[in-house]
Amino acid sequence: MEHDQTDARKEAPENQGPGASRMIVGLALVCAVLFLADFAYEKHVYVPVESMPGFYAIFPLVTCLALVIVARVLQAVLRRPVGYYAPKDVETEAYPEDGLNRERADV
Amino acid sequence: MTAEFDLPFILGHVNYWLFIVLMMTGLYIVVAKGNLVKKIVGLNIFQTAVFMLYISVGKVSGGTAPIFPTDMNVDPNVVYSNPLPHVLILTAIVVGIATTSLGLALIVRIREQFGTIEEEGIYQIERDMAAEEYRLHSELMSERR
Amino acid sequence: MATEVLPHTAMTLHDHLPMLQILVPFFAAPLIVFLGSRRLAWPVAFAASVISLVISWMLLMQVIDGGVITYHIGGWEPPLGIEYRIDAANAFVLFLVSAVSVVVLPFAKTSVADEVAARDHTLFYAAYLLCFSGLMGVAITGDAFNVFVFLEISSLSTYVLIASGAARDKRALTAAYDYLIMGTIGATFFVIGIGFLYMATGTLNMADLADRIGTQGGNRTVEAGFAFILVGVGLKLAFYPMHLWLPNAYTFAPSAISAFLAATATKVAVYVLLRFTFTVFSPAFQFEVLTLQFVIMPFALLAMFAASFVAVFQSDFKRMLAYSSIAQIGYMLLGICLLTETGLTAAIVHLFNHGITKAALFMAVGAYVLRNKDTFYNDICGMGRKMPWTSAAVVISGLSLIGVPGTAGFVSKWVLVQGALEKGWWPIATLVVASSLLAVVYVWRVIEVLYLQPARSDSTATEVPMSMLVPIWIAAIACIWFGIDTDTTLTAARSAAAGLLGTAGQ
Amino acid sequence: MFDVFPPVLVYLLGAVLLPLLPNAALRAGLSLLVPVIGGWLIWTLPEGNHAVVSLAGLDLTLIRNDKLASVFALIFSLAAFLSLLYAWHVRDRVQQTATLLYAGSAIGAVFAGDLISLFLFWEGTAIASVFLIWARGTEGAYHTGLRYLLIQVTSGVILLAGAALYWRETGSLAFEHMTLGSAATWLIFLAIGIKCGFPLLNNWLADAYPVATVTGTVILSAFTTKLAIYALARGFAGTELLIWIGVGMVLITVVQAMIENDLRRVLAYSLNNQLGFMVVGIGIGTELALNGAASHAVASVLYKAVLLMAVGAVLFRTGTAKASDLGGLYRTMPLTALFALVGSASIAAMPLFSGFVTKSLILSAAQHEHHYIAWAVLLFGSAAAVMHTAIRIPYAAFFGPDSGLRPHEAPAHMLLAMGLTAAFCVAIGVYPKALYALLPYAVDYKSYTTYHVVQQLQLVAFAALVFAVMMRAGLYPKSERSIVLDTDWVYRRLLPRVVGALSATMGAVWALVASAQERWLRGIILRLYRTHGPASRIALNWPTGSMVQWVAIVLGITLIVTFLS
Repeated sequence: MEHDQTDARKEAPENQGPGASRMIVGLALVCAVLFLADFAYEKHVYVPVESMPGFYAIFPLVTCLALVIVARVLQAVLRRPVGYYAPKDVETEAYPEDGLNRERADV
Repeated sequence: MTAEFDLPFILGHVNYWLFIVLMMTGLYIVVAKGNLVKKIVGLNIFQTAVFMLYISVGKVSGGTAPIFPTDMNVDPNVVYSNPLPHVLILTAIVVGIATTSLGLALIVRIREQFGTIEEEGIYQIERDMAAEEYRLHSELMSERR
Repeated sequence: MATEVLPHTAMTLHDHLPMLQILVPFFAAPLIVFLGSRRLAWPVAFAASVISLVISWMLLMQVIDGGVITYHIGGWEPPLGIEYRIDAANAFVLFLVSAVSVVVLPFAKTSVADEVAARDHTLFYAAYLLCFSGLMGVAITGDAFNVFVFLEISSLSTYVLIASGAARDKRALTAAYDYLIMGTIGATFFVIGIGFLYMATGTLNMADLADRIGTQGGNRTVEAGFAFILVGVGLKLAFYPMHLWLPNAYTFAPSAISAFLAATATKVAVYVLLRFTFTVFSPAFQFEVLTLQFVIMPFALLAMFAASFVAVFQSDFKRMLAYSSIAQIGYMLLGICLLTETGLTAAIVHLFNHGITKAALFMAVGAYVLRNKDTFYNDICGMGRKMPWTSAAVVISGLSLIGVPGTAGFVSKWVLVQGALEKGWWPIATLVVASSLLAVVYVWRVIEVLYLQPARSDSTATEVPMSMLVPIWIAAIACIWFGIDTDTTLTAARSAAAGLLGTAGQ
Repeated sequence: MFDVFPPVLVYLLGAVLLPLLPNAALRAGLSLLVPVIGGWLIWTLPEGNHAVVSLAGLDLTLIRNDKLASVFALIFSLAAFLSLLYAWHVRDRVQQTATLLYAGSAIGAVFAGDLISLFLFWEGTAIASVFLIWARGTEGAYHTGLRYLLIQVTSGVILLAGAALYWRETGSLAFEHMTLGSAATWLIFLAIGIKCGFPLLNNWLADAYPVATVTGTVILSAFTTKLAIYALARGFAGTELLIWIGVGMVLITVVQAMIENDLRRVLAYSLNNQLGFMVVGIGIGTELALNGAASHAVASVLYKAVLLMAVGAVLFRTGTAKASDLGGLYRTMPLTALFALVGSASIAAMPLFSGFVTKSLILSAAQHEHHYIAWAVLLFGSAAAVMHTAIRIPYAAFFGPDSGLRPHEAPAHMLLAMGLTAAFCVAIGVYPKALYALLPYAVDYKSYTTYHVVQQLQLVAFAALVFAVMMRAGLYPKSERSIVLDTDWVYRRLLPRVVGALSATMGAVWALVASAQERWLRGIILRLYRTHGPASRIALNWPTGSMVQWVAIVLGITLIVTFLS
């Protein structure tokens, strides 16, 4: 199977600017603060598991990590070239120009 | 009603047997003959069978022609045949003649157009026309797709 | 009592309406021939149709509440004399036939000028009027043998009308010839059946026949008569598998004639079948019930599917419509076979609704023929843009043919399904719906050809003149009108069904 | 004729008038006026049953107005107005008319008091909406539209069959709450399920929505599925099965949304995902849960609209909506990016945005009723939505690695439409009472508790953290120029293949038969082919003789049957 990798490359780690690292650090700080906030007030829980400190932090962390892994595996399985359903498929056609209004801004 | 095959029953219904034989003959000709004129002839025989059926039904044993005496004094002892079926069949005969003439006229036109009055030949020509139309059609449609 | 027979005293012109209904078109036909003028032929025919329509409307209004008009020809009392007997059922048919004629004739003027050689026009319209009056006669008469006579009047002129399509395609001649052979055999079978009835009862008047058969019960002669009449009429109404004459006849006849015949001729034959199965014989007879349910119904179901399948595969619009007609006749027969008031109502309503739907479609075919010479799908592709009004009418009446809610076709199918459910015949109701899906396919093919495919590059087609568009649209709008205003048709059909089943006023 | 003026008539009249107007601006103006008048009519519509008409002996209730119906009708009117404003530039009469008919049918269906009128409008939405797909005008779009239409019309046919059975069982056609059990109710359930995107019945959604025109997708996203949600809430509230179906909807669409490349398809999956939340709410069936489902439907219409509008604007300016081809557009489309962020915040259920005050109703209801598994899955769905939609869409289109594209900002009318929609998202989040007042039941719920705010912030922040870290590490599924299979593969690839293989086998058998010169068998097959096949023109020109034979056969059968009795 052939895949056009050229444009995926722009998402590669080395192509992301230095801002990305700083953003992640900032985000991690926010997360830490929010995690600690859990100890600062009283919860009124319905589900016992909610009373666990930082449940709403750990739960998405774990499940999202798992999801990313599952998604990567499934992507490898379900991915097909664009022309898979060709020729009578919209994926192989460009959007008709008369329905668009392409204008380039010069910066 | 006895369904046994006794002679009086068979002889007593002889008009029906004749009617059935004639009718079947006529239908057979329509089915079996390829010549258009012969088919019309078969149709005529078929219709004639029906005329005979009607007329024989109107006959009353020992009855005379259903004509009133001029003085209108009808003798109650005289038996008359039933005139109504005859009248009906007069109409049917007229219809039959009209059908025959129209059929023959059509055959004349068919002969002019197709050059034959044999069913086989005509259907061959029609089949060719249909095949040609079909070919033209499918070519054009596939070109378009 | 609603079925009271009005005393017969024909004193005024108004009392002679039943006779005039037939005589006006019947005498207009020779008038056209004697005038011999090509210009006058059409106006005379149209005037006669309009007068017929007015008369049939007046008659319908008199009997719609379940009344009966009897008219004695020449003052001879029935059962000896010939009687015209009008109740809701045949008044409905009379109105349908004359209305279709009034709508089709303006259309025919341009269409016929295009498809039939000019020197034949006077005779063409004369034959048309004969056919018209024959159909009216079949519907109006109360005498069994008279039905045969009128049937033959209409049939003979129909053969001529179909053959007049020879100017466009010579196969019209063989189509007419085949129809002549088949039609004559059918009519002769019908006469044989009547002969048997006459032998058994000694009368030809339908009401009288019904009386006597009812009192003396069925015997072999009556049963044979029934079988012959059923098959004879079945041939006329293109009852599957005796439909083989129909596709060619409708395909090669001039378009106006296809429209007129599809909307009226088979419908009148259905009416004759109704009249004989329900008035002359009655469903009280076991043999009739058996025959309807074990012979007619399987064939009707077969027609709904087999003919629809053939229609799906057709590549000629006109021929596709012919096959669809055969399938639709299956619905009407199915309604009759239910032997209930709802079933009969469905059959009669479908008779009317399908009549207007097919009239619209065949007239649209005529419009395409006028502009494209032929109606193969490759001839009419892209016409959605070139002939927008005609094509829009095709879409509307196509929806009605499918039976989409809001159109006339839906009403009759709905009532038919209701009728089947009332009897608890589940599978039948399912089959009706399933066969409608086939209609979706063949109608969709046409719509796809008309709208989603580009026109041929050499196509110069333009919209047809108003004189053709207006009749097409009258029929198309009628499809919508009677889909929304369901009361008019349903009331008339219910009253006709009640009259036929003898349950009026109960 | 009617005791009240049915709002659907305004749309129908508009749809009739609109094509007659010669001027495009006039048409667009009229199309904007219609939802305004329609909305006002709905607002002033008295409660209860109105406009009862008789069709073929059945009484149809065109209007059954209560709070459940009116809240959906109102959001439909609003959505129609906003998306038509967004579509101001569209000059195509077909799209404009189809939009009015589509919105009108959806509103008509919401007010339908009986199953037959529901069916009529149900099919109305199907038929009107397909033109928005076909309007793209490419062959691929045509085929997608056909698939979409087939499935939608099938849903209607199933509904009609269910209605007929229901009428037979109960003698009533009223569309009221029903209990699963009989064939009738299962059929109706199935029909709604197709439109609602139940698992395995949802393949049409992601197949068709991204194919429509720039404006068409925005319009499509608002009506069909939310109509199905309304029908479920009306007919099957409290059906326990729905909880598991909803859970399935959340789970089955999550991965697809993560790895899909076409951003409009991502949003279609995400829409389907959010529908799962509403279906769970309906399955729970308490007042709180139903309020949650209805309010989340309202919020979802709005935030999904603003996201699709933003992606649509990108498509409009760049000609693509593929994640692999986009990125960094915030430089030249700052306002569009801002509005997309508002939509993202809403779907992520950030405090002060609409999702926060609606989603929590459903989650709380699941907790109250002790449906812990459902609750956990919904919580997971919320976190996943943060990743696959709320962050991925802005990242891929506007903020991620630069694609080099420098398109102009979206046109003014699009910005206005997006701005208004975004404003509604914020307004609902800031002042939820206004929305709560419209809900079917009285609301006694406080969204803004410390606990709730903190937990939601935690959820969003940690999900975002996972996204950022994974993306930085190159572990997040990459956006590539490829497609991702879904269950529509079965009928788009498998079935044609199977049929192809079958016909090839048949062909081989045929060749075998032909070469064996088995003349009689060949004759039968030939005749079968000819009677129904495309060449039947040839075969069906029967000679008169065989026609007469048929007549004789039928006469024989008739005589035998007649005599046998």
